[in-house]
Amino acid sequence: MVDTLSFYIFALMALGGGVMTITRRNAVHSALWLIVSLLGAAGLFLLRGAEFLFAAQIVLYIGGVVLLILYVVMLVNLDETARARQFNKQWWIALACVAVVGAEIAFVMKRGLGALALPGVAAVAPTGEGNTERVADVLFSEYMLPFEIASLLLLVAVVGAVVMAKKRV
Amino acid sequence: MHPVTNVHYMVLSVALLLVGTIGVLTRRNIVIILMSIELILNAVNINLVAFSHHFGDVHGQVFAIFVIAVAAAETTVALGILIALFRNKETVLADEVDLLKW
Amino acid sequence: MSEFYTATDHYVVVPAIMLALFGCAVLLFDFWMFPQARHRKYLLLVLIGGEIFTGVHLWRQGNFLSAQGLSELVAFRGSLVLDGFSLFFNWIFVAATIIVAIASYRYLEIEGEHHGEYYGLILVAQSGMFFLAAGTDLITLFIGVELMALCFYVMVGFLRGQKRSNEAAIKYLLLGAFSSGLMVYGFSLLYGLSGSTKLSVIGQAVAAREPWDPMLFLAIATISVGLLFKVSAAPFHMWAPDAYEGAPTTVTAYLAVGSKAASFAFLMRMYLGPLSEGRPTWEPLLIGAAVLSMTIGNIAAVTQSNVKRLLAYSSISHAGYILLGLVAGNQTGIKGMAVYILVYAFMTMGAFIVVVALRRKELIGEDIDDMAGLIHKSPGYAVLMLIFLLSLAGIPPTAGFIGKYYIFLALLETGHYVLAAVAALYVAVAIYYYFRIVRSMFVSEAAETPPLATTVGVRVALAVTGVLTLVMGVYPEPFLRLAQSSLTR
Amino acid sequence: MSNHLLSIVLFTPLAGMLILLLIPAAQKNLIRIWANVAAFAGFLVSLPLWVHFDRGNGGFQMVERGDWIPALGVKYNIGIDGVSLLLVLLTTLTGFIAILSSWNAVDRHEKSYYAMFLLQQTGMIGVFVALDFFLFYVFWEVVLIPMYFIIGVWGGPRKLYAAIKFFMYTLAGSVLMLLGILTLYFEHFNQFNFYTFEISELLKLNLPLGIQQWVFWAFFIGFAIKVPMFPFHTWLPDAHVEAPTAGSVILASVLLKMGTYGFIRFSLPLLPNASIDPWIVQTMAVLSIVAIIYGALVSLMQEDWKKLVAYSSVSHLGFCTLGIFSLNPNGIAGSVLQQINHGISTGMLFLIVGVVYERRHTRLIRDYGGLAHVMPNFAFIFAFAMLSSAGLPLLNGFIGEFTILQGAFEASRTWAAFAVTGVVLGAAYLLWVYQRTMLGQITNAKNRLLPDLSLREWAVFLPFMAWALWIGIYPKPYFDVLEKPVAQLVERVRPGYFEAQAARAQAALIDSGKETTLR
Repeated sequence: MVDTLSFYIFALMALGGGVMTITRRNAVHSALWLIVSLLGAAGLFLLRGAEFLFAAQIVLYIGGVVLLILYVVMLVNLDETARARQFNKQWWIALACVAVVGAEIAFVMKRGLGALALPGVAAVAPTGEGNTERVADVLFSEYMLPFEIASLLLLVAVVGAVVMAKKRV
Repeated sequence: MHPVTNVHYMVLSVALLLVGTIGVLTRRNIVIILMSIELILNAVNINLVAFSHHFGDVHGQVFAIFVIAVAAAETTVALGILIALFRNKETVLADEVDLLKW
Repeated sequence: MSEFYTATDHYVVVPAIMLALFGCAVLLFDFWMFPQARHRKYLLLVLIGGEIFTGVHLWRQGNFLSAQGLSELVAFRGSLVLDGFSLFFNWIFVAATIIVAIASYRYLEIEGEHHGEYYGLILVAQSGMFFLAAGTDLITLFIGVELMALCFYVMVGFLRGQKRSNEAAIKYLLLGAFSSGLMVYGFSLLYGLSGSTKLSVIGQAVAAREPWDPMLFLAIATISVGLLFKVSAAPFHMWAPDAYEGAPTTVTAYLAVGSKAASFAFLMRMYLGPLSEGRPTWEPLLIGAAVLSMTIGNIAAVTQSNVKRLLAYSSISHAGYILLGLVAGNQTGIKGMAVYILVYAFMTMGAFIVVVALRRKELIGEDIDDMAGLIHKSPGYAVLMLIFLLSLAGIPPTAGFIGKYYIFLALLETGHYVLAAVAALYVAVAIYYYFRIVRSMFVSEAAETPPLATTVGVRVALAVTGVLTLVMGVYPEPFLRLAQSSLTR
Repeated sequence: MSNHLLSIVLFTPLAGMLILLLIPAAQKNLIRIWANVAAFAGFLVSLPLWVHFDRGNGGFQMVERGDWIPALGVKYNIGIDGVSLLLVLLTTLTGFIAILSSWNAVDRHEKSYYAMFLLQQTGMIGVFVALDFFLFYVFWEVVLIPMYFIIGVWGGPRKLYAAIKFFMYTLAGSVLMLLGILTLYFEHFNQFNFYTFEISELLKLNLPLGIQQWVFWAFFIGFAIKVPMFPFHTWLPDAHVEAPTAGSVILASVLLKMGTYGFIRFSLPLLPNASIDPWIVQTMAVLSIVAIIYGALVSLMQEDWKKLVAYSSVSHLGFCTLGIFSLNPNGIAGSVLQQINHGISTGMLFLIVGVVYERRHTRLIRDYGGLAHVMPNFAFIFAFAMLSSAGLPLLNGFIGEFTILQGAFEASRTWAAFAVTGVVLGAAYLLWVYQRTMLGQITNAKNRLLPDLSLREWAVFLPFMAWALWIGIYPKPYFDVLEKPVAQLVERVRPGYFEAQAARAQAALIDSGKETTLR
């Protein structure tokens, strides 16, 4: 019961925050609503037993990414932007997307929710390890290669940001 | 109340994907477009975590970590380019970026 | 070597490590040791050194496979594979990187940009391509494609003093990030369908679902959007003309060849691997995308006056032709895709390098009119450009014809007569806009312009691409054997 | 030597071109001389073909065969039969004459000009000798590129439009033809389990009528655009009018024949069931007759001398296609001969327009008049060419048209009747243009001082005149060369045709025998 209730609260935060993010006039407000949405998602992670990801979401995503965005929003002057027309003329594409998803939902309705069933799983013996240990285990065994590539990815991001942001010599 | 199932998570995730997509396609402000992309990535992560829970393993969670890392890297570079753009031309509206035909 | 990192793992991944290490080496050397302009050429030498190492390793890997009689060598618990397919594409990447790099030197000087970061990013991007060609795990592929794309976002915006370049970069990045967001959403659904990120496991799970399963459909749709975006197929092509035009021309060449070839490798891995059982779902999508790409690419190119933009549209239409190979989906079609990508790589690079040489200190040199009378000023360049354009159009005896030949044959074999006729007729449309360039080069009177910016590197790059474009047209036998051997598993 | 004769003929112009490229562009006279030498050499080496040709053999001769792209089953396979022999000879001679005629006409970028012509020579000869479909297609397309440049660089005021139109039309046709070729290739693999493009292998195919019809139409578009047959002819007037004189000569004399040759060599023997399909035959005949009459009528109304000649080509080529689709020995042999004749006469007519154009830089008929007074030799040659084109007995055109009409008559009296009106109209527009330009008083003062033909110009016309007379007076050698291959072709398309003919002749003989005995 508590779980169910918290799911709806967090889901509302995630979705409502998302809607507010994309409709705010002021980018700073958008960023603040984005934080709400991300917090909602983090709560959902907790509900689904992903403690490590919950922490990563808050520290990395909210603490890192959104702050970075906020920083840039403050850096570039946005007063004028806030007064300008906010939406471009591609609304019809967006409408088409909504239509596609609507069709998809209608299709699922017709088929019944059974169509969304996931494959069954063999019962997994509880290992007794905490979530973080298990994540670490998998990350450094099965997914060591992507982990290494990700380091390269972050290096490129740093180099890229430096290249882009430095003044012309 | 019904117990929460994977279907709940999937519906939420599709909804968030939709919100993000609409944001990308309709907003003019580049920063807000970036935020919409973050919403899409969050929809992905919600999916991954829910499936991960269903399968009782942590592969999905590990995937989600990578998604967060990629999001961070993309944002960093995007903001770098944005600053360079802003230096040359004081706008962050996507369709005022019009030297090249959109 | 621990159980986490076995000798096999090492053996398979070595080319990528080499590329990443040399990429870092270039960055470090640039930072510490070679601040002066006169040392810049050593950076290029480091890059070429890295490519030679990579090439040697690829060669040894190929020999190893054939000596052991193995069709593939799986590493990292099924995350990475060494097979003919990955080797074939990696050879293309090596060739593309060397050719682009040696043609870049003078261009960077004229633009007054840094060499170190440029060569470093090229190498790291190539390691991303490696993972696209060799990855067999969703996460590896996703990180690989992001690694490559991130390098390209930066490289497209490399001329950060120019608004054109900034804008190209930001557009490319926004649309790129959006499409990879959609793609990874599809990946998450695939994980949900199968409980694994390994392509082989996913393939079985996909086969077990009914056709038109809603989850599978959403997964295929979103993944297709991402993949079609990466290969710049219509209707997800909007970024290509802008990115191609705004980027430094050498980067455009690399984007049009390296990134595209890698993305097609990725696309083939996905559609022919885990998604092959979903063919009824994605085949109509691909047919639509292919026809639309050929239409938009060929029609829009007609009105362009900027050569880079024109070639961008032409590359969109080429993406359409290559996709047709997948639509046919038989042996001929798959082989045709490989052959097409191979010939496309060289002819496109050649055409862009001619444009690179047209960039002078005082002249942007990207307009069709800037080529006026090229035959009188630099006949060699004009003739080479003619060869590239004929090849792009698919006129025998140039390489482009062999690519089109396979695509047409595959379509006829699988009974797609109408598609074949449409694809064939667009060849005649294409000749119209390619020959606008030819007309400018050969018929228009020359204007007073400074001499072309040529270096040994540009000449070598053009000679290699030109000779290969002709040889692959006149005597394609060895190249066809290469494609054949890399695709028979 | 002799077993590589055909390759030598094929590659002599190409070798000449490669050497030409080594000559510095400033040495204009050297370039001209070398180009003429190379083209003349190309003609000379082709003469032994005529001598060594075995007239009793209906198959391919002087065949050379080797691997080219084994992975695709493509072979370097060349050889000739009577039909190709005549067309190769026409190509080598016309190529030489075209190059000779350009001596003064071309005054810029001479090196590229001659290089293009020599390259084109190899391409055209290749089309006529290739026995591998892939090889054929490569040569077929190779021809387009030099012609694009010849029109586009050295052409008239609307040269760019004409050149790209020519290129796009023919390319659109040829890619569809390629689809037809690939279908045959693939069907052959299905039936025999190995890939090949060789004509001799593809002939063994046994295709259902439906596929044959589709392939026929694919081929038809490719060949018909080249010929050009009626609805596809619109590129031709533009290309001919804008091309430089030598380009028009090559275009009319040789390039158009690639289309008719394609019908004879590929469409008929490879797709015999489609080729005798009544509906297809009717369509072909109607299109041919429309071309004959339409071409002649449009010629009649032209103000522009060169355009008149161009439209007359449409009309004459209509005879050729009509002959082919009469599907009997007379029709086909006449068609081949008429192709040669058209090459000779129309080549001459274009050269004639070129001669006055070089002097006056106008092609409008009304700017001339009474030229016979100042240029009597020229007037004589024009009269000769005109009569040859109009089909006067004792000249070449007569033989060709007459044989075609015989063939058409045998197939259908209606066709023959319509075709005859074409002959009449042909005589009308040719005589009228002759009257307007050559006869009467000199109306334009600028024409009073025109010089008559130079020695070089005589040299250009003489070979054609000699050949026209030879065919006109003694055509037997040509029919000898054509007899076997044409008979083989007819037998392939209409099995039992000759037996039926013989039986009918026998019956007629018996009938007349009966009559005599009764009497």
